[in-house]
Amino acid sequence: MSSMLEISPKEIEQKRLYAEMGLSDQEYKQVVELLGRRPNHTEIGLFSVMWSEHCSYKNSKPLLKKFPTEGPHVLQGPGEGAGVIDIGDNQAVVFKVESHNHPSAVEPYQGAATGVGGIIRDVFSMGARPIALLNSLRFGSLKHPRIKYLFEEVVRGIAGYGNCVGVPTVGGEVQFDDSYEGNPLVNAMCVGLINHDDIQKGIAAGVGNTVMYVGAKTGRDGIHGATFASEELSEEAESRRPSVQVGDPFMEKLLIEACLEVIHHDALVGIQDMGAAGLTSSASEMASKAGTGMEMNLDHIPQREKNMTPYEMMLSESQERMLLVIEKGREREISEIFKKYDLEAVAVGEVIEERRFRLLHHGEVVADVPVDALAEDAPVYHQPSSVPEYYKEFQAMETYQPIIEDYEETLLQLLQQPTIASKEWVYDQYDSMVQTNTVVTAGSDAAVLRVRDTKKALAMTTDCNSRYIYLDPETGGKIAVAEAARNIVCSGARPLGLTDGLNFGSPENPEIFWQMEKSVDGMSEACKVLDAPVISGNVSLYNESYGKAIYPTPIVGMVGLVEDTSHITRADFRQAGDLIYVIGK
Amino acid sequence: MKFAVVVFPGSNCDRDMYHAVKDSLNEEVDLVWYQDADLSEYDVILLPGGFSYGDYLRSGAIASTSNIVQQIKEAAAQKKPVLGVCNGFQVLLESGLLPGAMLPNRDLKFMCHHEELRVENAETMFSSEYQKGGLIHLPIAHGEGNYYCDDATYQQLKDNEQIVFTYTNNPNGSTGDIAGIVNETGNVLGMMPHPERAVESLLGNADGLRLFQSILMYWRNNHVIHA
Amino acid sequence: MRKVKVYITLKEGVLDPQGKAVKNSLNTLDYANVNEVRVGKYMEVMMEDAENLEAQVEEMCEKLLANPVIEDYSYQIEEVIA
Amino acid sequence: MRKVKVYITLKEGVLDPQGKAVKNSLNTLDYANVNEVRVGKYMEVMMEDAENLEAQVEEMCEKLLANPVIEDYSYQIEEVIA
Ligand SMILES: Nc1ncnc2c1ncn2[C@@H]1O[C@H](COP(=O)(O)OP(=O)(O)O)[C@@H](O)[C@H]1O
Repeated sequence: MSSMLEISPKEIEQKRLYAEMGLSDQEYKQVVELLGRRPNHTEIGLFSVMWSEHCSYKNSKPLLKKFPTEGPHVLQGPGEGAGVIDIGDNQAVVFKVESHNHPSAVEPYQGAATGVGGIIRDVFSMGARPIALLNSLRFGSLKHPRIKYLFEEVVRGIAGYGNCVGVPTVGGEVQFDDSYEGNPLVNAMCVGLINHDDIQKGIAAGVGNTVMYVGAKTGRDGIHGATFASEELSEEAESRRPSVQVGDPFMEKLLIEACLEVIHHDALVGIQDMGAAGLTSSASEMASKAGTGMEMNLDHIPQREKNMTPYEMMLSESQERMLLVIEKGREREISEIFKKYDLEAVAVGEVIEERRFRLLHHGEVVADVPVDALAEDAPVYHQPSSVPEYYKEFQAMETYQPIIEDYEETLLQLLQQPTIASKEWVYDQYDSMVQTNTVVTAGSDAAVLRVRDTKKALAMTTDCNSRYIYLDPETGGKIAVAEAARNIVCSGARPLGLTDGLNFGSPENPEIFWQMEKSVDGMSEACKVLDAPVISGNVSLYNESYGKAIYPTPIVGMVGLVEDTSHITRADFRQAGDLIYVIGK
Repeated sequence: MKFAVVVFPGSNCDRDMYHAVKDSLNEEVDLVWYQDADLSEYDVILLPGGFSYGDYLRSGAIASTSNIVQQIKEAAAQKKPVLGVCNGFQVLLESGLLPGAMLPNRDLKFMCHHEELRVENAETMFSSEYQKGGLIHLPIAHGEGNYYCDDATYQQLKDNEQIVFTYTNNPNGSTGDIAGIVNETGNVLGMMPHPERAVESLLGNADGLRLFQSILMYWRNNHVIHA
Repeated sequence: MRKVKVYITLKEGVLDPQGKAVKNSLNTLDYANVNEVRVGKYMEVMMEDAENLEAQVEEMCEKLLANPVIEDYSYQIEEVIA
Repeated sequence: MRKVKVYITLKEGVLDPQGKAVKNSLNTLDYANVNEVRVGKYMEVMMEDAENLEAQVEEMCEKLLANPVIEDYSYQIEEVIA
């Protein structure tokens, strides 16, 4: 084992250093049992990120099981980089939503930008060309200069990244409410288009095959980002915040083009992006899924900074990096493709038969753990849940009927609410037309993009009214899904499925867990009734500041299929003389 | 007749330009990667929009130092039509094929929407299918489209009728409301608005198609005469 | 009147994609001896002298001119003879 | 090894929308004594020493780092002890 001047396994235990990394005493014990010995510093680092909520879904797994995830058109449900749904003609649509709440609270421009970058990688690592971006944003009141700054910079960051990589941002939503004052929400969704035969999986199959690293070099960015994302924003957390990850959309654009070329190469076995928990999660998940193991030599990892330790390399969240598994002996063919784009693909390891995750550094083994221990054996918690006091109070209230005296005045006041007012200021900053497929852009119920060379089009929207969900999570959850479906249908499409971004406070608070449970129940119910399976999603917990949780905010990102572009309908009135109908109660 | 769309690392409107020529104009077109290009076999050179080299340093600056720019200059010297749109315009400015420079938009924000333009000169090889003084709509999508040149250059542009398009409602602060200019010989056009995004009524606007048709007309006329 | 020259640089360890692109471009242009480029901002602020001008400049840098999460700053104050 | 500090400023007469925005923000933040702000670039180029280093740096500035239509540049060369 490593003789480096690192904290010893014994010290980690005695000083409870694992706690600083986000592991509980119980979890630490479990790690010791799994290994049959005390973990060293690198190893405990691996566990701390892989067992964080962000990577393991340890608190939300029992809830996610409730979602309907299957359907005749579902080609890939939750579990891979993004979900995939068949749209006929050998084509499929790929989509997923991802949160970047905590990084955006700290550095809004880069936080939002790298959020967009991450979700795009999830989609093209499936082999799909990213064709559209949407987002869902929540902030406190714009009266505070800090919030105004966060809002402006988040929008600028989304624009800065999306515009540069050339994926149109076609829709989204923004809501302002005091509950988000200390903890804004930044969720980004990416939609991609793929041919069935091109669907890739993140697997490290074939013993002896080569593991290759491509993209940006590894720096000390965002170390413990995944654990940070699974923690409350307190001043203490603030002072331990990881060094900010800076996005490089130019690098991402090169990666998109190069990777989409590489997926057609038969030497490619598996591909995955290095998202949260970077090398650790991508490598161990790829091996775990394939039923293999992996050995990596960290000396070969391209490094941006001097003297990086194994711990730092494995936990770095540097952006714009991909991990590939290539048939042994064919590395050259792959690196030639990357070279055209000025990218260097480097061999960093090998798929091994033994189901272990083994890391070498300067000729020594610095970590050697069972792969599944990282990717599969994280504990699962069934948190206690209890009905909140506020809910009981509200339920006991008489229904309130507002009395409106001056309709015009009330309407004007409503339209001035930032949440209701026009969002043109936001979406004018997004290139919504690049790729020239955008038929209906932001400003309507759902965005609609035609599928080139076919009669088909795709409609897409993000929705969630968190006030409804706060007031009644179950009904609110249904409303969120139903609203998304209505937006899709209004545009001339049939809902295909959805992705969800579950943003909540601390699951360890029974009243919050209750909100999670109930809103998932409501959403699941609506999904079943509407025949819209959940094919991907993201969970962001511990969205609290100063001990107060945000409103429960399970964002729905839905995609629908328009069978013929002549069916596309828009929100605006088309011409004088047309009749206006009101449908529904 | 054959069009080349020059692709730099970071170009992102290259395919849009390609489809506009291939599917809407129905002419032959290739995407040409900046490194392995031989432009001599092409009749028209198109520089697409996007963020070449991430628009780092200044938009278009790094692309303008690449070797292919020499070939673009040769094509321009041979009087072949050269069209630079958005980032392509920025590359033409940075490489000195067109006068002036780009500054960040007046209000410092990226903007993407349709703008009304006035056709100032309908006698160029890029604008003959429009009418002088005619109003058209084209999409813009840029953060650095605030065209700048000094007074003497501006006077020259006016005197030589090099200003092809102006904004009727200047969105970005450009000198003289300039949206697009040609070089003195009239065969190099740079413009910030995107004609290639406006070639199909399905996407809401086909005003840009006539720009491509103008190039086609010009080429046909020339080739009938010299054939 | 004072001319305050403010230099803003990215903190060490923070990725500088712009600097990297400029470096690569310089290398391609045959300046093989360029090893690293970091791109920052340079601002010239013309301001009336004030008591505690230094403190004021520091405050301006912290609050607005630099982003303390990713950037460092330094400055020089010069006298300007009108 | 040399550290070349390159300062790029907008030419006089060229409008600086960014500088104006910064100035306005500073005034709003109660720095009433700020009269003008100009925003430029500051680059640090680490390079191996060469014969004619100065000439090389000038060339780099002219060719790439600055755009002579709108920008001026100046630079300082410092020795770096490794
Ligand atoms: N953050 C955003 N990004 C892109 N488009 C947005 C964003 N916020 C709102 N929009 C667009 O503005 C329009 C109005 O949004 P919103 O006020 O939420 O209306 P609705 O409640 O009808 O969906 C929608 O078309 C939406 O796509």
